[in-house]
Amino acid sequence: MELLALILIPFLAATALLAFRPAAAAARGLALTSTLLTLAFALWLWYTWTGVAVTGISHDWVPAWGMRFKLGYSGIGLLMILLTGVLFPFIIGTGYKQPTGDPALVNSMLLFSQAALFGVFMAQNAFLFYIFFELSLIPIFFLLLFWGGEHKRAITIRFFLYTLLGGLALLFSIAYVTLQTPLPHSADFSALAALELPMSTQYWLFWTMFLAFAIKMPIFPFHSWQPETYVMAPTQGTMVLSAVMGKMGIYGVVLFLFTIVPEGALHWTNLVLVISLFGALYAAVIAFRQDDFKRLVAYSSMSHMGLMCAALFTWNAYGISGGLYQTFAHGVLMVCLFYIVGMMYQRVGTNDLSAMGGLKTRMPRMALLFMLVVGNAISMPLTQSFVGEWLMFNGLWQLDHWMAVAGVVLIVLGAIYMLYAYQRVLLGPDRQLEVADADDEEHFFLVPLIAITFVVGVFPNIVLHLVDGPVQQLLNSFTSLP
Amino acid sequence: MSALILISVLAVLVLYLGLYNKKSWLAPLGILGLAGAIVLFATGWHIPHHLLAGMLEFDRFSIGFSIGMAAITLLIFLFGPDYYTRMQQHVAEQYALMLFSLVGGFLLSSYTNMLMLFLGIEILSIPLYVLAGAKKNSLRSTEASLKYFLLGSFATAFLLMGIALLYGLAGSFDLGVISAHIAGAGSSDLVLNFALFFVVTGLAFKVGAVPFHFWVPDVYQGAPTLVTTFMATVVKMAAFAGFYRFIDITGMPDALARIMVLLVLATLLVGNVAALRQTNFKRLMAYSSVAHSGFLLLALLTDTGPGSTVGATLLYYTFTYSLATAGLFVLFTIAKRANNGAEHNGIFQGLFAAKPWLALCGLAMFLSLAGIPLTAGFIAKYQVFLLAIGAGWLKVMGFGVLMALLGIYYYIMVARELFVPAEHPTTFVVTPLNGLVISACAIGVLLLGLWPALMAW
Amino acid sequence: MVYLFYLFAAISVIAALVVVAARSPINSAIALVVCLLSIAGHYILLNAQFLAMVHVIVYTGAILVLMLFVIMLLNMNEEVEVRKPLITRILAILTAGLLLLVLLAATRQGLEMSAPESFNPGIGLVKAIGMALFHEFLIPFEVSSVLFLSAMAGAMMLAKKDGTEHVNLPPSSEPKDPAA
Amino acid sequence: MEDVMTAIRVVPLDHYLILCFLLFSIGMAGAMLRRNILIVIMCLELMLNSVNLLLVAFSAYHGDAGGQVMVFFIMLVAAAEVTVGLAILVQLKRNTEGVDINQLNRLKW
Amino acid sequence: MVRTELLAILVPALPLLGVLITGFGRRKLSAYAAGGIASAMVALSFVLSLLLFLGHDGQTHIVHLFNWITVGEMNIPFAFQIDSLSLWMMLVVTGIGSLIHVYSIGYMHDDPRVATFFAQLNLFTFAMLLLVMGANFLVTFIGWEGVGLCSYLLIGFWYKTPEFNYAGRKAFVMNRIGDVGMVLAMALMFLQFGTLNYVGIMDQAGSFAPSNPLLVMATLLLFLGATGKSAQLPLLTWLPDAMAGPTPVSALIHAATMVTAGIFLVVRSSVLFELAPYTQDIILWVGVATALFGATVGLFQNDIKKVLAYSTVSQLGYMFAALGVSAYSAGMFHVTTHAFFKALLFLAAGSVIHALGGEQDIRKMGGLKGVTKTTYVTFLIATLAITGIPPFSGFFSKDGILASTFADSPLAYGVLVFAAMLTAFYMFRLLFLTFFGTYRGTAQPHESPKVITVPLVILAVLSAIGGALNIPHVFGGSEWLKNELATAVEGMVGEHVALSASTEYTLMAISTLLVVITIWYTWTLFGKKTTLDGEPADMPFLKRLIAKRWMLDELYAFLIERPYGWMSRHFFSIAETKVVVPFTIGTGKTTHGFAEWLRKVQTGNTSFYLFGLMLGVVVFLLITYFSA
Repeated sequence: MELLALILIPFLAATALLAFRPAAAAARGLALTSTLLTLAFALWLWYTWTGVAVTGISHDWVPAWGMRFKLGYSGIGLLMILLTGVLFPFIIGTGYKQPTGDPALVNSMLLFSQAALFGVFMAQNAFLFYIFFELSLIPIFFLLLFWGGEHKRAITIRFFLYTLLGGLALLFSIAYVTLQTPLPHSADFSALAALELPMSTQYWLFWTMFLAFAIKMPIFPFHSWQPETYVMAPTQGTMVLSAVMGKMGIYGVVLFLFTIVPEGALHWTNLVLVISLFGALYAAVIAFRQDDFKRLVAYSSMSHMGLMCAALFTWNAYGISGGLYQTFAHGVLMVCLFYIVGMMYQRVGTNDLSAMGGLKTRMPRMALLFMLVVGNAISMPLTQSFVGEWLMFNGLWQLDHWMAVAGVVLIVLGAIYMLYAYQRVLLGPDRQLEVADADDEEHFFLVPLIAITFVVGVFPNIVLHLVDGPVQQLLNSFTSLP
Repeated sequence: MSALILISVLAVLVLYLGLYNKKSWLAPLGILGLAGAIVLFATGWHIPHHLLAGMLEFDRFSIGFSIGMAAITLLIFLFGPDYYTRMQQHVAEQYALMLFSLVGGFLLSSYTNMLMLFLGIEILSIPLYVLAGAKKNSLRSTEASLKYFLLGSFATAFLLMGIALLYGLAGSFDLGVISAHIAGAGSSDLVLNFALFFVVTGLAFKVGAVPFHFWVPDVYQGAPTLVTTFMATVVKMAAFAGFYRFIDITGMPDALARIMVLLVLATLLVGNVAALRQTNFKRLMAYSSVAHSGFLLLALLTDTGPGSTVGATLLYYTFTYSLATAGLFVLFTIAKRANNGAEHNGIFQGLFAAKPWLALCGLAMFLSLAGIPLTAGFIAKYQVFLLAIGAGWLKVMGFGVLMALLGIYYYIMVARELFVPAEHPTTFVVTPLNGLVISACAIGVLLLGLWPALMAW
Repeated sequence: MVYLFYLFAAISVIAALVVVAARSPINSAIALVVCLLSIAGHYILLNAQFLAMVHVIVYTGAILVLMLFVIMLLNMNEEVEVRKPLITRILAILTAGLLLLVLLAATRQGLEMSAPESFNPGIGLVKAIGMALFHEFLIPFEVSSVLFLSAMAGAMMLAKKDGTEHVNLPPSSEPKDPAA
Repeated sequence: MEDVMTAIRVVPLDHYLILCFLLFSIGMAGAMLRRNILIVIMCLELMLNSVNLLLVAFSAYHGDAGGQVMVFFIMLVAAAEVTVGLAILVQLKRNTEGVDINQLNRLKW
Repeated sequence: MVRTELLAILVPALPLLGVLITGFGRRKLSAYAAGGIASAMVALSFVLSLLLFLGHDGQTHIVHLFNWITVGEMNIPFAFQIDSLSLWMMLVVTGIGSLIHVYSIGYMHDDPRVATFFAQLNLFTFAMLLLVMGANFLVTFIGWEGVGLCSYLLIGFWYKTPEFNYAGRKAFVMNRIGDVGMVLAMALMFLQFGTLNYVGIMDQAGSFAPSNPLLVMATLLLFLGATGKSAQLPLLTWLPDAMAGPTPVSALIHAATMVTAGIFLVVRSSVLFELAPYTQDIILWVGVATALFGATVGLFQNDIKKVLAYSTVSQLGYMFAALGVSAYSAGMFHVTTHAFFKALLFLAAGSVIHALGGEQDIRKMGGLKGVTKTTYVTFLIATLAITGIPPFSGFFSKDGILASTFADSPLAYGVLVFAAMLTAFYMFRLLFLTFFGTYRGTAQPHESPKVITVPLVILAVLSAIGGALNIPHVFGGSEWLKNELATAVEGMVGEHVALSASTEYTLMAISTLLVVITIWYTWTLFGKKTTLDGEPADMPFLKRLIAKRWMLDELYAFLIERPYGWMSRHFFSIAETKVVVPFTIGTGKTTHGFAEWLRKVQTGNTSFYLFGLMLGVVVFLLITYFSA
């Protein structure tokens, strides 16, 4: 029942917002309340986690096509649920200080997407997964289309089509594999995982599935929608996109590729590793000389995602656990960073880094917050990112030394661009810009998030123990491969 | 059969009422009759009728399609009184012609003899030729009518040539005999292949498959919106029912499959791509109709014999497509009136601000046409996916997926207009009945999307 | 008798060509009459006397008269039609020629049908047709009444003068495509 | 009816086919070539009649009355079609003072 | 045991507490309060360390706090290792650290962000303690990165000057480059040993044959990490720039503690290095080269702190040279004495700078010995120590290194002695120019307050007598420090200098003599000068090259910085905006173009439609015909 509640609470709240269009304060309050409720539920699930995958609801939908309304979660799913649950109150909270538009509508869109995201992470049926996968896109689409920045129409459409392309390829794959199951067909993940598809099929099926997730994350060279979309999108939209929706890609890789087409995935491992690591380096290099703060963060996000994707394909516990763990860390990080971008934009009126500088004198509190976030971004030990990156490097090393070198170089490049950005925003001589320091509300927003990064950085096991079991299970199934 | 007679008599009755200028009685009478027909069909559900010397057969497929067509016609009739408020003359004729056309649709869904196929198509088409030109003082309407008439007649000529050749080969018009002959003949029998192809041409013309689609945008645009609605929905359903009945007996020989694949590819491509640059809503819907024909043809392509679910898929697809299309055309009429007769996509602007419920209904219908999950359109497309993949048409399906993507693009672009604030103040006048029709369509589309089992048989 | 076939065939083809080629609608109509009459001859050759009769009555008696009537009504007997551009004509003829060629090529393969050994000469008679029509083909016969009704109603509706103003909207009343 | 038998025996079915295809193609060419809508309709009739002839020939060769019944129906339908077509034509003439097919150019793009 | 654990936790916890107090109270605390709290925390830490040290029983204690990272086979505990090595380093860090904290109270009290400064300084102490106390590589790495971050923050403490920020970033990034090696080494060792605990690794390493390629690789990667942190060639250019930070920072971080982390790491993993002679050779020569490099560049520097910075580089080179010849105790000994006298040098220099109101250029100093007496004396003691004049501490520690090197490689010994002469030259040049002659500046020099001079005095004492910690056998000593450390540093077991006592005496005599001659020569050059000649414009090539620090910065700029910036810009402006994005947009545009064309095909001409219809029929017929 908790599972259904996770979907229904935001959905009903969103519907209510849309139907009654309450005034700003009420709309925000309702949205925040509902996200806090879902957070409570998510935490409850986390608290009661016993290490055994849970199936909450299983109801026939269209038996002939293997469609089944089946909700549940494994440890990996729970991690994602937790991520969504934790981040959405903050994303909604962003609207208090950095309003996107009519609060009723904007929050309604956000809540719709939250409901769909919960669905994605709880779906135990490939078809259901796809449905939520696409549904999560629609509210974001409207969010971008109506409250985006420059060139919003063209960029939104490009983003939308690009992601849909992947989605449809995924649908195609789902339809294909469902038909391969014995009669009566079933699209349950358990049934699909039991399939032993011939190699020749797995070769191409891998790509039709991977396309969806590669675009969603995104990794090179499927990323061309990403930087512009992030730049154009309102802060809240960017947050949802980068912090949560990108993670659907990671989740999907584990859920689909590793269980349904493991041999195909194994076969393409090197190629995927090379493109994702190359993409990670490529984005990290680009980020250095970006003048647009938001675009810089966008490229940094892409760089991180590339590393995470590569880590997943290392086929060992460290890489996969690290990659999954990092989804959480990265999600929190992205919300922080984009919030800071938004703060700066509100104050300076532009995202152009060359227009900033020397602000530390005016906003010392902000500088401290930003430094703490930067610490996480450059994966200082005892922050969350470090644990994930360490695990990922370990996984990469176990697979191939040179891949690990390429991965580790990222921490150098990351330090280069993040510190440079920090310097360009805050350091240097005072330029006499009249800006206010971070106020209490903004502290209220950022401090908990930063606290999370430290708590989980010092005690990573509270997240890691979620994924440990499922990852071991995955690895066991790999070892039985020829 | 009784429903067939009922509708025919009903049409005559409506014509008769028209003589007495009882305009306000027409629609209620028609609706009553249609409801009666639906009931009659439904009571015959479990009884397989094999009727009258093998001319018609009312099996589940035909009854399902007939009920679907009658239901959509009913929705259109509900919209009729509002649409015809300003028209004083020939209203009865138009209702009657639609009913006549519907009779043709019934025949097409149930024929078992090529002669009935021919008659069915003609009964379906001839009233449409007239209806397309029903706005007598509009040149566009007349032009649409004439274009439809000319092109349609030529397509009929091809169909007849095909029927004649089939008759020459098999010695009978009966589908069973023809089927047996095709099964016995080698795949290299050129004349047979030509014959099949000619019949397919005639049918493909009706469903608007490329390259026989040229009439579609022009006629959809020129015809009165109500007629366009009828054409896009009931006629399409009927045409596909007829198409299916024919394809079903052929066993899809290689030569036919080859042609069908090309038809599918061309239809998907042209339908979806050409729609990208359309700004006139009716033309857009026309191309959308062509595009959907592509998917439906793909479903047909997989029909290789008994036991397949192609028939059910077609019914589901066409019916839900019709629901969405009908609802959107009603919405379009409302918007068009609010914008002094303009037909471009921008007329929907400001609808969300003025009538949020209607805008959301419109959104649901657009999403359904686009094939976004939780709408019926998605389930429909997914069924086609499953069929095509099951039959091994992977590459064609891959192409279909790409085209579906384009489809989503142009629907979404129009759907976006619903939420854009209007540039200048517009008043949308919605009668309760129209609101009901739109809501019914949208709810139907969502309901069927959430619960596709509603239409399984 | 066999020469009659070729004679009729020649007449029908030539007349058909004249229909297509004649510049005046009247001439076309007259050529069509000739063509249709020659086809009636074929019917008789094929022992379809009843059909031949109906054909003459329906086509030459009804349809063509209707056409001539329309020609007169619309007052276009004097009108000389402008020809289409040469390229269009060439393409049209080429397409039709290709169609013919490919059809003929198919027939060269031959239909697996030889002349029947025993021939029922009665099939073309009124009685035989009537029996078929009212037994086997009763349903189509009845259904065709619907067709006629609808055609009649439709034609009446269109042809009747309403006396309303003819409003011709300008060619393009919709605004420019903003994306173009 | 000996002559009929002769005709069928002596004239191969192929010849009927060829004749019909010829007429069909001519009709088709005419439809594309001519601008006068009336003549286009005539060409249409030509095509229909070629089909009719084919059906009658087949009917004779099969010794089956069905083909002739079909022809009967085709005639009915042709009559109905022409009626409607001419009605539309009259309508067009009222609106545009002409029956040139090129006048149908409002609806495009 | 419980006592050990509690103390071991408290030692790093106190500075962390200091961070929190001074950090959160940075608006409310006065400069003295903040400084006092911070200093007290570190001093308390020192006391506790001392307690631990005194109560130490020579065993290795693991203080297990909690399991940090547990994944699959990996279980990395958050644990401290208490043995003589870590204890010794803790003493050095907290001891020197507390002195410098106290000193900073006086030095920084005028700065508006003094509380922040102390918070960061405390944070540094905390990180450094984690570094030396970690029971496994990963915990050490926390400190490793932590000190890097603190270094970045403190170098850029005066953030308004872009050059300082640049220096901070440079330090951090160069350290990060070293960290690449460190991380990779850890990954390698984890794969090989299945653990990252020092104890576990060192136990298992014995089963490897010497020169095993894996060990060579691991040690090389570790050494790469060490070069970054300890400013060895080629990753040393950040250290001189790091002098941008406040002087206490230079003293604590960039002289006494953080930069010795690399040496600590190598000593910590001495077992591995012992098994990789190839790596040891590299370490030796990198150390020797760095010693020479630092010493040469030091010759022509005019910034008082820069001279000291290059001297630090040079001294670190000595330490690595010692490690390269397995003389771990000598290395550690030099770490200790260096911490004393280099901290003293920096603090004294800071005192001078403070006295001159921020002036750092030695050409604008001179004759200060009369004004700033305490500073002068302490500076002199430190200079004597660093140049290795007996009996000051530097003599003993440097001599240990030189002797060990001579046993291994006379050539290296020769270079190191030469570097020692250079050291003597530039150090005394510095001394003479600063304190002798006549004053050439404009500010009003004055002696610093007690809070500054007291630490100086304490450090001077330590610098003078520090040698007593490890008096070699030839002088009748017992090599106390060596014996103490040997309980923890297993690689030290094989360490003994295979030299006869006479050889050792000779070597000491030679180096001492050469140094004294150099000092005399320096006196002749600078000692009595009242004015300073301008640098001759036509310096010889070599001299110019050295003065420009061997062009190393320019080389990096040319090889790395500029190409990287170029890449960054052009990846974006070419690859991204001209290829990847246009490809996507192009697809859309092509489709739109095609759509437009298809739209126009719909000409509205019925004849054309007919033609299209029939053409379609014909084409399909042809296809059917030809494919039959």
